[in-house]
Order: sequence, then structure tokens, then C-alpha cells
Amino acid sequence: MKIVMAIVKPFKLEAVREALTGLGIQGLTVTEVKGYGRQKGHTEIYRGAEYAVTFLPKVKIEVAVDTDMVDQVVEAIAEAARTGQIGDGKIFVHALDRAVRIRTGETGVEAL
Amino acid sequence: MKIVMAIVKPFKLEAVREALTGLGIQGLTVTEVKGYGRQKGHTEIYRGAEYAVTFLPKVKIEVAVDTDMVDQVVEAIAEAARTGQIGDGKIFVHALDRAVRIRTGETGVEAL
Amino acid sequence: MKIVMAIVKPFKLEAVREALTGLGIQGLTVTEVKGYGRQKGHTEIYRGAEYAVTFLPKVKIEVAVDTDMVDQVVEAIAEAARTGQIGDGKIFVHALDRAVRIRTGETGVEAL
Amino acid sequence: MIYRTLKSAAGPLALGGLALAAMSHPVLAQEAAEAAPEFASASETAFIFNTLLFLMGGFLVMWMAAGFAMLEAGMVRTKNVSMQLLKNVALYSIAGIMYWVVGYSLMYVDVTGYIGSFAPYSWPAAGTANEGDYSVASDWFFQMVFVATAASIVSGTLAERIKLWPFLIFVVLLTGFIYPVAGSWKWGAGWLDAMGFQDFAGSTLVHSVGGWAALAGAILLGARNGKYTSDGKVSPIPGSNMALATLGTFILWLGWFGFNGASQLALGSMGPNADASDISRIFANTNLAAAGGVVAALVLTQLMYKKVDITFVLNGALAGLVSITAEPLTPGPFMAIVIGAIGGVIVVLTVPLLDKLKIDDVVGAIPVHLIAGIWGTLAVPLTNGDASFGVQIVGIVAYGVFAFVASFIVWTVLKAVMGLRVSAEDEMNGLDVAEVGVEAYPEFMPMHGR
Amino acid sequence: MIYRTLKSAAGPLALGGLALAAMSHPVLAQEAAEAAPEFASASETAFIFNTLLFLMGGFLVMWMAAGFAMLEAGMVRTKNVSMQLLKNVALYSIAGIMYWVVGYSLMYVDVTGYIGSFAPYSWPAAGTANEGDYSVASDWFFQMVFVATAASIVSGTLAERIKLWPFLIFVVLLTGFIYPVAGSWKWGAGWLDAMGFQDFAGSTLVHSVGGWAALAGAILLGARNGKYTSDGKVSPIPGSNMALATLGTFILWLGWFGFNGASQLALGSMGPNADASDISRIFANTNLAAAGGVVAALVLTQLMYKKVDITFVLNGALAGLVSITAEPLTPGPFMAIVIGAIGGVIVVLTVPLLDKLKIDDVVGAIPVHLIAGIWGTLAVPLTNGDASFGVQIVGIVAYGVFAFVASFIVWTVLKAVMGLRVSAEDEMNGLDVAEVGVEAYPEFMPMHGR
Amino acid sequence: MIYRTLKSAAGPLALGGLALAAMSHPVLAQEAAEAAPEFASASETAFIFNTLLFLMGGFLVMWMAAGFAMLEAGMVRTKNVSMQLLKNVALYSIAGIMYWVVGYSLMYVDVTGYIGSFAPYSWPAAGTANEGDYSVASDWFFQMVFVATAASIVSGTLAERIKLWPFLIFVVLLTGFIYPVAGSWKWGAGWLDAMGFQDFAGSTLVHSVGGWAALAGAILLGARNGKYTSDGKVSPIPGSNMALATLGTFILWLGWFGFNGASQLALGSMGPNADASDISRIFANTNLAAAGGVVAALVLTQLMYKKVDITFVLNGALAGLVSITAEPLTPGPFMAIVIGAIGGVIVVLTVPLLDKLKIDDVVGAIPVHLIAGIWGTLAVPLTNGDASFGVQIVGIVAYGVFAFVASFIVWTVLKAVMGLRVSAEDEMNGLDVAEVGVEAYPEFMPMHGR
Ligand SMILES: Nc1ncnc2c1ncn2[C@@H]1O[C@H](COP(=O)(O)OP(=O)(O)O)[C@@H](O)[C@H]1O
Ligand SMILES: Nc1ncnc2c1ncn2[C@@H]1O[C@H](COP(=O)(O)OP(=O)(O)O)[C@@H](O)[C@H]1O
Ligand SMILES: Nc1ncnc2c1ncn2[C@@H]1O[C@H](COP(=O)(O)OP(=O)(O)O)[C@@H](O)[C@H]1O
Repeated sequence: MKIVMAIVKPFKLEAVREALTGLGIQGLTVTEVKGYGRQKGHTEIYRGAEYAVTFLPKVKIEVAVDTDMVDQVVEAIAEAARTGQIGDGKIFVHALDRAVRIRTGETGVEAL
Repeated sequence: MKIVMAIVKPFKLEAVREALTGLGIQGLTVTEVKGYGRQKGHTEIYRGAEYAVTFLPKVKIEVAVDTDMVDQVVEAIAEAARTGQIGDGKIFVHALDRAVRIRTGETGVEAL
Repeated sequence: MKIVMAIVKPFKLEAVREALTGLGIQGLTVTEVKGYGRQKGHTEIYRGAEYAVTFLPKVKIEVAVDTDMVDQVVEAIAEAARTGQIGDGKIFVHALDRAVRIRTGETGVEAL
Repeated sequence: MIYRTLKSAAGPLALGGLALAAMSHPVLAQEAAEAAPEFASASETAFIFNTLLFLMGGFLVMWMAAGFAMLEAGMVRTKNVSMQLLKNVALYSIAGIMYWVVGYSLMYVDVTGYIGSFAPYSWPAAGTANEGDYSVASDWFFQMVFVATAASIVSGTLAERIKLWPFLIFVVLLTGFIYPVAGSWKWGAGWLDAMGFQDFAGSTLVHSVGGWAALAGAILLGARNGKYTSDGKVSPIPGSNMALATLGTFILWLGWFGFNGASQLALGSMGPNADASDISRIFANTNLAAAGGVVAALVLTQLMYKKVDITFVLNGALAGLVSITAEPLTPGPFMAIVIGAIGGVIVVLTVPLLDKLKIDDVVGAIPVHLIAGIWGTLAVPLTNGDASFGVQIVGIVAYGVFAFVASFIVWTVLKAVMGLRVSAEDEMNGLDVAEVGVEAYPEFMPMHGR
Repeated sequence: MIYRTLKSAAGPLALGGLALAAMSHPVLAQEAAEAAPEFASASETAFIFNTLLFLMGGFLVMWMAAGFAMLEAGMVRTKNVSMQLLKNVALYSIAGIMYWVVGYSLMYVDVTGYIGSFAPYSWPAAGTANEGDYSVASDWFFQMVFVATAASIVSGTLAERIKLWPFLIFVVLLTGFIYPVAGSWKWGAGWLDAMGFQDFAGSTLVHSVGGWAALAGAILLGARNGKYTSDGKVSPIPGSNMALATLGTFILWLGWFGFNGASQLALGSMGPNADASDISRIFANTNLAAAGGVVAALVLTQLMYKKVDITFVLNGALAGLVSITAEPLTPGPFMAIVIGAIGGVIVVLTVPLLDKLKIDDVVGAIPVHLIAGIWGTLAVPLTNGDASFGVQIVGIVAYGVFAFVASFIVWTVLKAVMGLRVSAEDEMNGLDVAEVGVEAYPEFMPMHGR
Repeated sequence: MIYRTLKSAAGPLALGGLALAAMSHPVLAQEAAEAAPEFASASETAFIFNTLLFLMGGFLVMWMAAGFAMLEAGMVRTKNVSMQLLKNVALYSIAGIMYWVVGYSLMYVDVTGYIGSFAPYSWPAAGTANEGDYSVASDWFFQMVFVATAASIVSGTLAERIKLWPFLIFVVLLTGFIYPVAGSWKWGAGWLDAMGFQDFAGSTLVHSVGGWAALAGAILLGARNGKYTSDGKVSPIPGSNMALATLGTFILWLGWFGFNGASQLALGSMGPNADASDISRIFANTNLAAAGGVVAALVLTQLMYKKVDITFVLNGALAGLVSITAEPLTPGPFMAIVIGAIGGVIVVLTVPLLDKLKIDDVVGAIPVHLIAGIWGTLAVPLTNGDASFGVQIVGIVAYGVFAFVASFIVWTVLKAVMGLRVSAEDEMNGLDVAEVGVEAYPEFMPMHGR
């Protein structure tokens, strides 16, 4: 099992969710985050003084999936989240040792 | 070392914290998240139009523990967070390579 | 590749960001979290009744880096975030299997 | 320059005929009829002033409905804010309608000593002569806004757990019946008035009555889940928005100038002891009492807790205001400050006391309105020679017994018939999701755990 | 005790000479000149009362600008809150200036039937005699605050997507020209007034005119992105702050006592049918109609949707107020409640209807101000014998055609010349970042996804 | 219908005897005594009107306390909101008490030219005759609310870093001594009044005095940590809530009609140059000046920064109001707009200037109240022939020197004795946690980093 963690533009959340649902993914977790990558923020003026907005709002989507599905999932997210402009985000994948569904106690792929 | 990441109902946070304290766990990190699993949200009506509430508020609890303790910890969380209804949440476990306590520079299990 | 996850005092975010920029790190993600470690919170009084503030606000900084850089990065964060008082935070490192830059489709270290 | 078609033919110069009609002494009338267009009639000038007082006082007290709404919205948790706002809008509306349906008549029309009459109360239609010293519709308006205050008190205490509809039904009965009947005893010139009970603008009649109704409800409803832990400790539940709570307090403070000031009931009288002077004293005293309440709570919480609890300071202002309400005219400035300050002290000391009794009062309405209301009523004889402690106590007890018992019966029946309390799950998820369907701050994710 | 240097030499005792000057009958004048220091002149007393009514009514209606600002800030998303606030501050300011530059004269000075004159309108300078029944500056002030109301309505409907500057230019034209010309037809004693059209405080003249202007804009501007999905469904966009929306509603409710009450235009008349009594009836009716709107929306949403939608209840209050505005004087209390309640029903039923037509009205201003405004205007003949359905319909249609067409032309030109709508990207990021540069709640991270 | 027991026996018909007592001419008195019940006494009618003006003006200015609280709560960061609210509630209360303890007497009673007398000031007790043209308690109330304004200005500038108690002690001294002594020079008919200094409602006397006190404090206190970076740049710290800031501005705008309008000090005079007309002009001018300030800031920030900074627009409204406060009566409408617009320009240009000097003024109170206050005072001779630039400058300088030096001394002593500033850690964590113990929005997690 793997955890796919994608950091995307907030307004792409819905598109990503739909893409994942299309793959049969039944659950995911979303966190509001801020960050920067190549997209560097911008400057604003407040009461006559300039300041840098370094961090931009993003959403982080975490989804635990069976290892078989990782490629599909990464692909689907990337496609749904892409606008072609900087700031589109990143996808990170790492290993998941164990998963437990609290309600039933199921573990492993069953629990996803 | 492992990181145990549990996504539970917000009002269960306190119970989980107590359960973990009972095991001697000395630190943890909490994030407000939203998500869905089998529990699919519901519809609401706003000004006469229906809409789906897809994501439900959850809290994510992350706790870094010695590998020895993982079973206990997973068990304790599951027990404390269980209501038996859908939406009870999930627990994910993955490997942790390194831990550092910033104040002292301690590393490894010492740092947890 | 690794993910370095640091949980630090909120007002240290800027210092950590600068330290990482100094190392050539080009992207990172920040999440508002709460937590406790050795630093245990405190009690407050509200309308005459005492209560415990268990969780203290922290920020979680996640940065995906090439494995080569992990030591440097951990060091830089620890240095920038240290005040010497409890509550300075922790740094956790775990493996990263894959990274994708959504805009370009680049993968691996290229994508960081 | 032409300005909007005049609505009324009766401009100032139409005065002549009226003045004539009003006169009885034939010779004077003759002279006056000629002079009339030039001079203003004393009684008619007074009529306008008195009416204006009711209208101004009335809109200021109406504004207090917004004050309660903001205060209460600030003192509940995020998940219950929409509900609390909704309750306050609804209760003000229901109070206004019920006070026309039956309330005003029960309170003021043909009061037998214990109760007035059952009937809607309507003022003369447009174009009908309006006798007396003020417009009766302005009087109705001013009395109407008072009744909403009593209902707001209840709403604050019972927040975060009571279901919408039983609450609203209680408001119907409180504003249509319980408050008006109680009101008739004093302001309707009933038995307590005959006895000499003094309650200028309603420390007891409005504030304590609301407080008793709230207390009865709080006892039957029980505390919010989690407020009192199983080991008998209090687990505070901080309010979600101190800016709203402060705004609400300032609104109430402003409205109170209408509440107390216009309870003088006349502005147009002339002479050295003119009502205008009395109203001015009332304004000054009302402000000083609130200031006294603030300073007392400020100093006391600093001494007791080493920090200044803003919620107590806000409550202190209101307790100062409630305390002076029974007699805002006779105290000198120093006494006004003292009376208000004792109100502030009362709040700081009795909020924890209620918690000891596990009576969960979300906004502190019982200390502020009921307990400080009793204090204010008891303090009247300190500065007003017409009042006696004995009679004041009789009044306090009579109102307490009636308001508490009547409310308790209504709450009990509502509980039996439809239940008062939302389910534990709805309480957990918040009443906004459960009963309103609209979250107050839907883009804002509340923080769990402290 | 000495108190601030007096600004005016004309204290009450300076009255003698003035009274003298005002008299025509020589013998009376002789007597009066001697007696003058003792008695108040009827016309001069009335002058003060009337002026006071305009000033009080005026500041109450001015306060409605804050009400609209809060209501609209509460009904838009977090990312557009600063912009909405800014628009409301700006439009109130522009309205005030334009109404001096040309608006007032177009509406009230030398109205030919269809239009007044083009000129700034200035009141007599300090120290110049001021003739008539009231201070003309107080009249200007009172009329000025009305025009801002019409502009606020537009701002609410078009929120979250219109660019700042085209909006402000529209406000210049609406408040300087469109509203005043329309206003001259009735309140400037133009052709509709001659015909007998009745619109006491402006259900049609103010509220519908604003509503028509908003409707024209909404059609040209299109809906917010995401409001209507490609499969024809409505995708609701909840407002960000119900506490602000409720506060705004209460502010508007309070201000409406000035809006309707001071539209009586006189307070100082004496006699049994005094204006003071009429104003009192208006206060009571205004409150009852709003209460009726609240209760109707409360009950109806509970029945239709099983939950009480607070945004409909707030709209219900306002719709009740708009409905009674065309005739707040003649209805008895029961009719006032009914008229307001129908307003509340209108809102609940027509908001979804507009959505069917894909007209995106962020705050529900079209149902509240335009549709309920039409209802209120049609309801006048039910209680006022001077009104006829035929003439009321003529007025409604005339105002509708003029306001809609004129606004449509202005919007079309603005769209052609500078574009009305922000870019899709700016809309997505929010107007606060795009055009204001200051987020409303910068430390607060809005939640994405529901 | 019976309505609340009347509080006062002196209804309008009790007039006869009074009128009699007031007469000197025996024959007239004879006739008048008979006629008296019919006509209103001119002086007594004026007494009521004047008193009413003070009460209305007073409650409007009292409401400004809420305006400052909301404005300041919106301009500080989330972590300091409770503290800012608390300070505003506390300062208004302390001001009210201190102005009774000694302030009013120092300002108005037996002023020798430079100072009045040391004594509490009490109005006649209820039931005592009240001589003069207005109720003295109403005058006290109206003057009292002004002093709180001066203190609010200080609170805004020094926000987010000053400790609660030294601030409150400063308020005691400012409202009890510094402001009243300064006030006595002009409004107490002291030396500056004798010289012909003109300051109608206090551009200098209230606003600049508050501004000087704030400036002295800001210099001694230093800037907030992080406001100015080590390389000499300004690092802006955005306010947490623009909705509150806008609400506060609207509240202040509304209150200013009382501030300026009731500073006419009389409403009851009759005749063509009646005070009512002057007050109306003041209302209109006050509104136009604020509008001018808004439009100027709007246009200027758009031109300078390509975006419209809402905080400057809000400041612009207030600067317009402050600018017209020294002379709201004599300007014509065009001049009122210009005077206000220059106020708006001043704000936009001087806020960055102060930042250059590293004077950290959280809400912009120094530009708005001090600098625009000076401008307003200097502008008086443009429209008021009684004023001269020379004397205006003398007044500005005198007030500046006194208020700045006196405040500087007090701040210095406070700093030495108890320290002014919270610890760096408390500043970082926020004053709400450190000194109040109650967070303003406890369920809301502020966002760190931008
Ligand atoms: N190395 C990294 N580690 C962690 N998060 C990152 C990293 N790089 C980018 N991110 C996250 O991804 C978001 C989007 O990055 P983006 O600006 O699109 O990068 P790029 O343009 O280089 O693809 C950032 O806002 C940040 O939250
Ligand atoms: N596959 C998944 N990947 C990531 N998070 C998940 C996944 N499935 C569920 N979650 C998270 O766990 C929360 C609880 O899931 P829940 O609805 O209880 O699932 P179930 O009913 O299937 O056990 C969800 O709201 C979501 O945040
Ligand atoms: N074992 C753990 N697992 C997850 N997070 C932890 C753990 N220990 C500490 N933290 C996080 O690190 C933050 C800082 O911890 P801190 O109190 O500084 O620990 P210490 O004083 O032991 O170094 C905590 O608020 C919490 O968010």
C-alpha cells in the first residue's frame, strides 16, 4: 500500500476528487496548507508599504491506495490538477505499512 | 520508529489523547482535516437549492512511536475512537527514518 | 528522496524558511497544527473555572528533498528553530518513493 | 423647491381650529382663537414631545434585540451561532406580534389588580382623534420592545442545546401571557403598584422575570454535554467571538438609554422639575452605573485571577445597567457608580456559584439579569424615600414565584409533549447543521481540542 | 458653570423680534410683541420639530448604509468581503456627493412633470434666513440618505464578480440621474403624483428602482462561475458570515423606522390628528410587517425544507419592511402583519425562481426589494382609499420600464467601454486580492471543498 | 388604558404656576396666568429642545465608543483582539467616571483662563429646580462622551504592545486632567477662547489632543516587533478583520452627527436663523466631508498603488470627519467636500511618512486625528470670518505643546515605575493569552506566514 499526497491549487480539489472517484477510490483526506515551489508568491501593498506574500494557499490531498493503483492514481491527479501554469503543485508517494478501518477493525487493502 | 496517523471524528480527539497518554506517549500532533470514506456526506438545502456536503470534518492525529509500541498504539487509538458508526475513521502506519528533538538535538527513540 | 517534516514554533517559520532557501531548497509546504511534547500546555481561567490548554499551536513544515541533502536540511531547520526552551519542536524524516511535478510531469529529484 | 407630496393636511397652521375645539372657557377661547395661529399649545407641544420620547426610546430599545443577538452569538460556539442568531430574530418578531395579539391588553387594559383583559390591542386608525398626553401607538411601540428583552434573556441562558420550536413556543407564552400578567401588577397599576412597589424601568419586572424563566428552563434542560465533567469539575466552553460579544454589549448599553430614559414616560412637561431634566439625570446615572460595573469587574478579576476576563467585564457592564434600572433617577452620581459596581461584583462572584450548582447559563444571563436585578430592586430604598425594603421584597418574591412557577409549568409541558433538547448527536454536530442547515461561518473550520 | 462658547446668539429669548416680523395682523402683533418672550410660536416650534424629524430620520437611514454593508459582507464568500465592504462605503459617499451635484435638483427643483433642473443644490448659508416649515438642509439630508439605499441594492445583487470602477461609475449615474429623475415623477410632484400614484416611503420609488437596476446588471453580468452547473443545477454558494448578515438585517430594521417614520415629513403639527400620532402608527406597523415577514419565512422554510434557513428569515424581515413601505400608515396592525408576511412568502418562493432563470442575485436583493416592492405598492389600495389598483400598476410599470431600460443602457455602455466583469482568475482568487489588495480576514484560511 | 405609574406629577398642565413665577410684567402676568394652561412657554420649550439635543447627541457620541472598539479590533491581529476590545470598554467607563470625579469641573467650573476647579461635578438632585437653558445633567452627559473619544485615539495607536494597566492609568490622567485642562482654554471660556480661537466640535481640542497623547506614547513605547525590519524596511502587519473595521467606521460616521451636530449646543431657539437650521447644515456638511475623504482616498490609492486599499478609504472617511469638525457650520457644500477630501489625501500621504519615522501607529490614528485635526483647524478661516490663521496657529501650537508634553511626562513616569510594554514573548503570543486570558476567536486557528 502507498500513500499518495498531492498538493494542488484549491480550486482543483473538486476535479481531483471526481477523477479519483472515477477510479473507484472510496476515501481521501484533505488539508488546507500553504506553500511555494517555483511559484514564488507576489508582493502586495498595505497602507503604502510593500510586502511579499511568500506562501500561497494550496490543498493537500492524501489518499491511501493499493500499490497496484498508484500509477493510475498519480496519473489521474496530475491530469485533473494540471492548468499548465506554475503553482500546479506536486505529488509525492510513500510507502504505507499498515491500514486499519476503525469501525470494523479490518486491516490492509480491505481497510482502504 | 513508525509514524501512526489516525483520522478520527473530532469529538473523539480527547478520548484518543487520554488513551495515548495512558500508554506513556508523550507527544503528538493534531491537524484539522476533512475527508470522506464509506461515510459519504449528506445533502443540505441553502436558499431552496440542494447541494452535497462531500467532505466531513475530521482530525488527523500523528504520533511518532517506537516500533515496539505500534500495535499497542494502533489498538488504543482504534478503541478510543470507535463508535461503531460509519465515519469512525482510519489508522495508517508508515516507517520513520529519523527523529530529532530540536531543543536538545537528541535523535532516534530518545527524541520521541 | 526523503520527506523532512518539522514541527516548530509558529514564529520560527520565517527563520526556517530563510535557512532552507539558503540551502537552495525551492519549495515547501506549511500546515497549521497543534500538539504537545515535553511542553505540556498550561491552565487558563475562563469565567472563574480553570481549564487545561493541552494543545499548543505549531506549524508543520514539510519539505521533500534529495536524500543527499537530508542531513543539511535537518541541521538547518534545527538551528533556525531552536530557542532552547521546551516546545521547540521535532523533526521527522521518512522515505519518499516518488515525486511528480504536476505542471511538467517531471518526476524524481527533478520534481523537487 | 417642492418636496414629496405632504401626507398630512394638518400643517402647523391648521392649528387654529383645534385649539378652539379644545377650549372650554368662552372668553379665553375667543381670544385664543384669534391668537392661536401664533402660539403653540402647551398640551399639544407636550403631546409631541412625549410621543417623540416613546419613539426614540422605542427604537433604542428595539436596537437591544440586535445587542442580545450579537452578545449571544459571540458567547456560543461556532457550530451554534446561526441558531442563536435565528432565535434572536425570531423571538423579537414573535414578541412584537404577541404583544399586539394579547400582551398589551393583559398588561394595561382594565387591569383588575392581577390581570388585564384578553383582546388584541389596536390604536386608533389613521385619521382618528388620539386623546391623551401622547400617541397611544407610540406607547404600544415602547412597551412592545420591552417584552422582547425578557425573551432574549431566556435565549441566552438556554443556548447550544434547546430545540428551536419548543423555545419559540415558550416565547409565545412568555411574551403573550407570563410577562404581561406579571407586568400588570406594577406597570398596569395592579396590586403591587397599589402597595408602593418601585421598579422604574424593570430590574425586576423585565430582567428578573426573564431571568426566572431562564432559570426554570435551565434546570429542566440540563447542562450542555461536557460542561461539567463526571468528577464534578467545570469544563469551560469559551465563546467563539469576543468582538461580537463586545459589540452586543455596546449595543445594549446604547439601547439602555432608551430603556431607562424613556421610562420617565414624559418629556414634554415644563417647569424647573421638567421631565427633560429627570431624563438627563437618568442618562447620566445609567452610564455611571454601567461604568461602575465595568471597573468593578475589571479590578476584581485582576485581583482574583491575575488576568482580566473580558467576558466578566462585559457582563459587569450589563449587570451595572440592570442594577440601576429599578431606580435610575434618584441616586446621585456617586451612588449610581456604587450601585452599578455592586452589580459588577455580583456577576464575578455568582457565575462560578451557578456552575457549582451545575446550572449551565451560557451567557451569564441569570447573574446579570436575575441576581443583579434583585440587587437593583433592593437598592431602591437607599435613594428613593417612596420605597421600602419590605415592599420591595414582597415584589421580588411575588415576581419570582409567579415567573418561575409559570415558566416551570410551561417548560415541563413542552418537555413532555415535544421534548426540549436536541439529541446528543445534534448537540455534538452543532445546532446549525442540525436545525438551521446553514453554518454561520461555513468557510471556517473550527479548531478542535485545546 | 460656563459651557463652551455659544455658537449662536439666537437663544430662546431672542424670539421677540422674530415673532414680530412673522406677524401680519397689526393689533395681534402689538400684543404678541409684548407677550412674545413668554410663549412659543406655533410655526417656529413646528419648524424645529419637523427639522428634528428629518435629522433623526436621516441619521437612522444613514445607518442603513452600514446595514447593507454588513448584510452583504455576510452573504459573500470570504475572498470577496473587503471588496463588498469597500463598495458600500464608496457608494454611500458617491451618492451623497452626486445628490448635491445634481440629484436633488433633478428630483425636486422646478419639476416639469418628468424631470427637475440641472444644478447643484445648496441650502441657505449659515446666518441666512431659512423660510418654510423645516430647515431645507435637513430635508436635503433626509432625501440624500434615501438615494444611497437604491445603490446598495445593486451592490448586493452584483457582488463577487463585478469590477470596482464600472460599478462605481454606475452608482454615479444611478444616484445623480436615474433615481432622481424617477423620483421627480412622484415625490417631486411630477406626472405620477398628479395621477394619484401612492408610494409613501418608496416601495417602488426606492426599492424597486434599485431592484430594476440590479436586475439589468445581473442579466448583463451573468452568474458567478460555478453557481449554475453545466447540467442545469444550482450549486449554492453559502455566505461567509451569518453573524454579519444578521447584524446587517437588524441595522436595516432599525433604520427603517427613520425610512418610513420620517417620510411622514412633519412632526410639529398639532391637534388630535397630529403627525406625531401618524408617525407612531408607522413605527408600529413597520415593526409588525417585519415581524410578519420573519414568522412567515420561518414557518414556510420549516414546512418546505424541514430546516429553518436563516438567510430566508433575514430576507423575510427585509421583505416585510419593503412591503409595508408603500403604505405604512393606513393599515391596522393585523393588515400590517399580513402585508409583511406575504413579503416573507414572496422571498421564499421567488429566490429559487430567479435561480431557475439563472439570474444570480447574491443577497436576494431582487426578491426582497423589487418583487416585495411591487407587492407593497399593489397592496396600498387595500387600506388606503386614495389609491387605486389601476394607478398603482401604472406607476409600477412606468418605474419598471424607466429604471430597467435606463440601467440596461448604462450597463451596456460600461460593458462595451471598460468591461463589467473581473477575469475568471480574479474571480477565482477573490476580488479582495485582485482589486483591493487587502483581504478581509487575512489570518484566516478559508476552507475549500465541502 | 392605564400606563405605568407616572413618575412625575408635573404633567403639561402643571405649567400655569411656573409660567406665572417666570413673569415680571404684572399685567401681562395676570393675563398669562389665565392663558397659561393653553400656550407653551418659549423658554421652557427651548429648554426641552436643548436638553433633547444634548441627550441625542450624547447617545450618538457614546455609540462612537463602540465604533472605536470595532475599528481597532479589526485593525489588530487576531491574537490581540480581546485586549483591544477590553481596553475600549474600560477606557469609556473610566472616562465617564473621571469626568464626574474631576474632569468636568476642571474644564467648565470657574475657569480662571487656564484651568477650572478641582471637585466632583454633580447636577441638581431629582426634584430640585434646574435653571438655565438646558438640563445641566444633559450637558454633563454630552461633554462626558467627548472625553472618551480622546482616549480611544490613544488606544488605537498603541495597540498590540502596551500593557493593560499602565494604559488604563494613563486614561485616568488623560480623561480626568489633561483633556479637561486643555478643554478649559477654549470651551471653558479660557484664554484661547478670549483670543478668538475657533474649534467648533474639537478638531484640535478633542482629536489633536488625543493624537498628541498617542504620539507621545508611540515614541516611548516603540514599534511592534517585526514592524520595521533591520534593513530599514516596513513590514506591514495587516489587520485581522476588515468587516469589523468597516463597521467601526460606519458607527463613527453615525456618531459624528451627534459630535458635530449637537455641538451647536442649542436646538430650541426660534426664528429664521434657528439653531435647528444650523444643525441641519452641520449634518449635511459632516456627511459631505466624510464622503469627500472617502472619494479622495479611493482615487488616490487607485492611482498610487493600482489597487484601492480599503483601510485607507476607511481612514479617509474619518479624516474627512475630523477635518470638518473644527468648523462644520460655515462651509458651503462644496467647501465641505474639499475640506474632507484634503483630509483623505492627508491620510494616504502621511501614513507612510510616519512609517518612515518608525512611529508605529496601528490604526492610523495620528494621521486621522492629529494631522487631519490640525488641517481642519487651519481651514476654519477659509469659511468663517471670525477666525484668523494666526490665532488658529496659536491654538494648535498651544494644544500641541501642552498635550504632548503632559502626556510625555505621564508616559515617562509610567514607564519608569511599572513599564509600558509587554514582554517580547507576550507580544509574540498575543496580549489576549498574556493579559486577558480569553482569546477573541478561540476556535479559529490563525494562519502563520504569508
Ligand atoms: N520540495 C517540496 N517539498 C514540499 N512541498 C513542496 C515542494 N515543492 C513544492 N511543494 C508544494 O507544492 C506546491 C506547488 O508547488 P509549485 O509552485 O507548483 O511548484 P512547481 O511550480 O515547482 O511545480 C507548493 O505551494 C508547495 O506547497
Ligand atoms: N483511502 C483513504 N485515504 C486517505 N484517507 C482516507 C481514506 N479512507 C478514509 N480516509 C479518511 O478517513 C476518514 C474516515 O473514513 P470513514 O468514512 O470512517 O471510512 P470507513 O467508513 O470506510 O471506515 C475520512 O473522512 C477520510 O478523511
Ligand atoms: N511523538 C510525537 N509524535 C508526533 N508529534 C510530536 C511528538 N512529540 C512532539 N510532537 C510535536 O512536536 C511539537 C513540539 O514538541 P515539544 O513540546 O517541543 O517536544 P519536546 O519539548 O519534547 O522537544 C509538539 O507540539 C507536537 O506537535
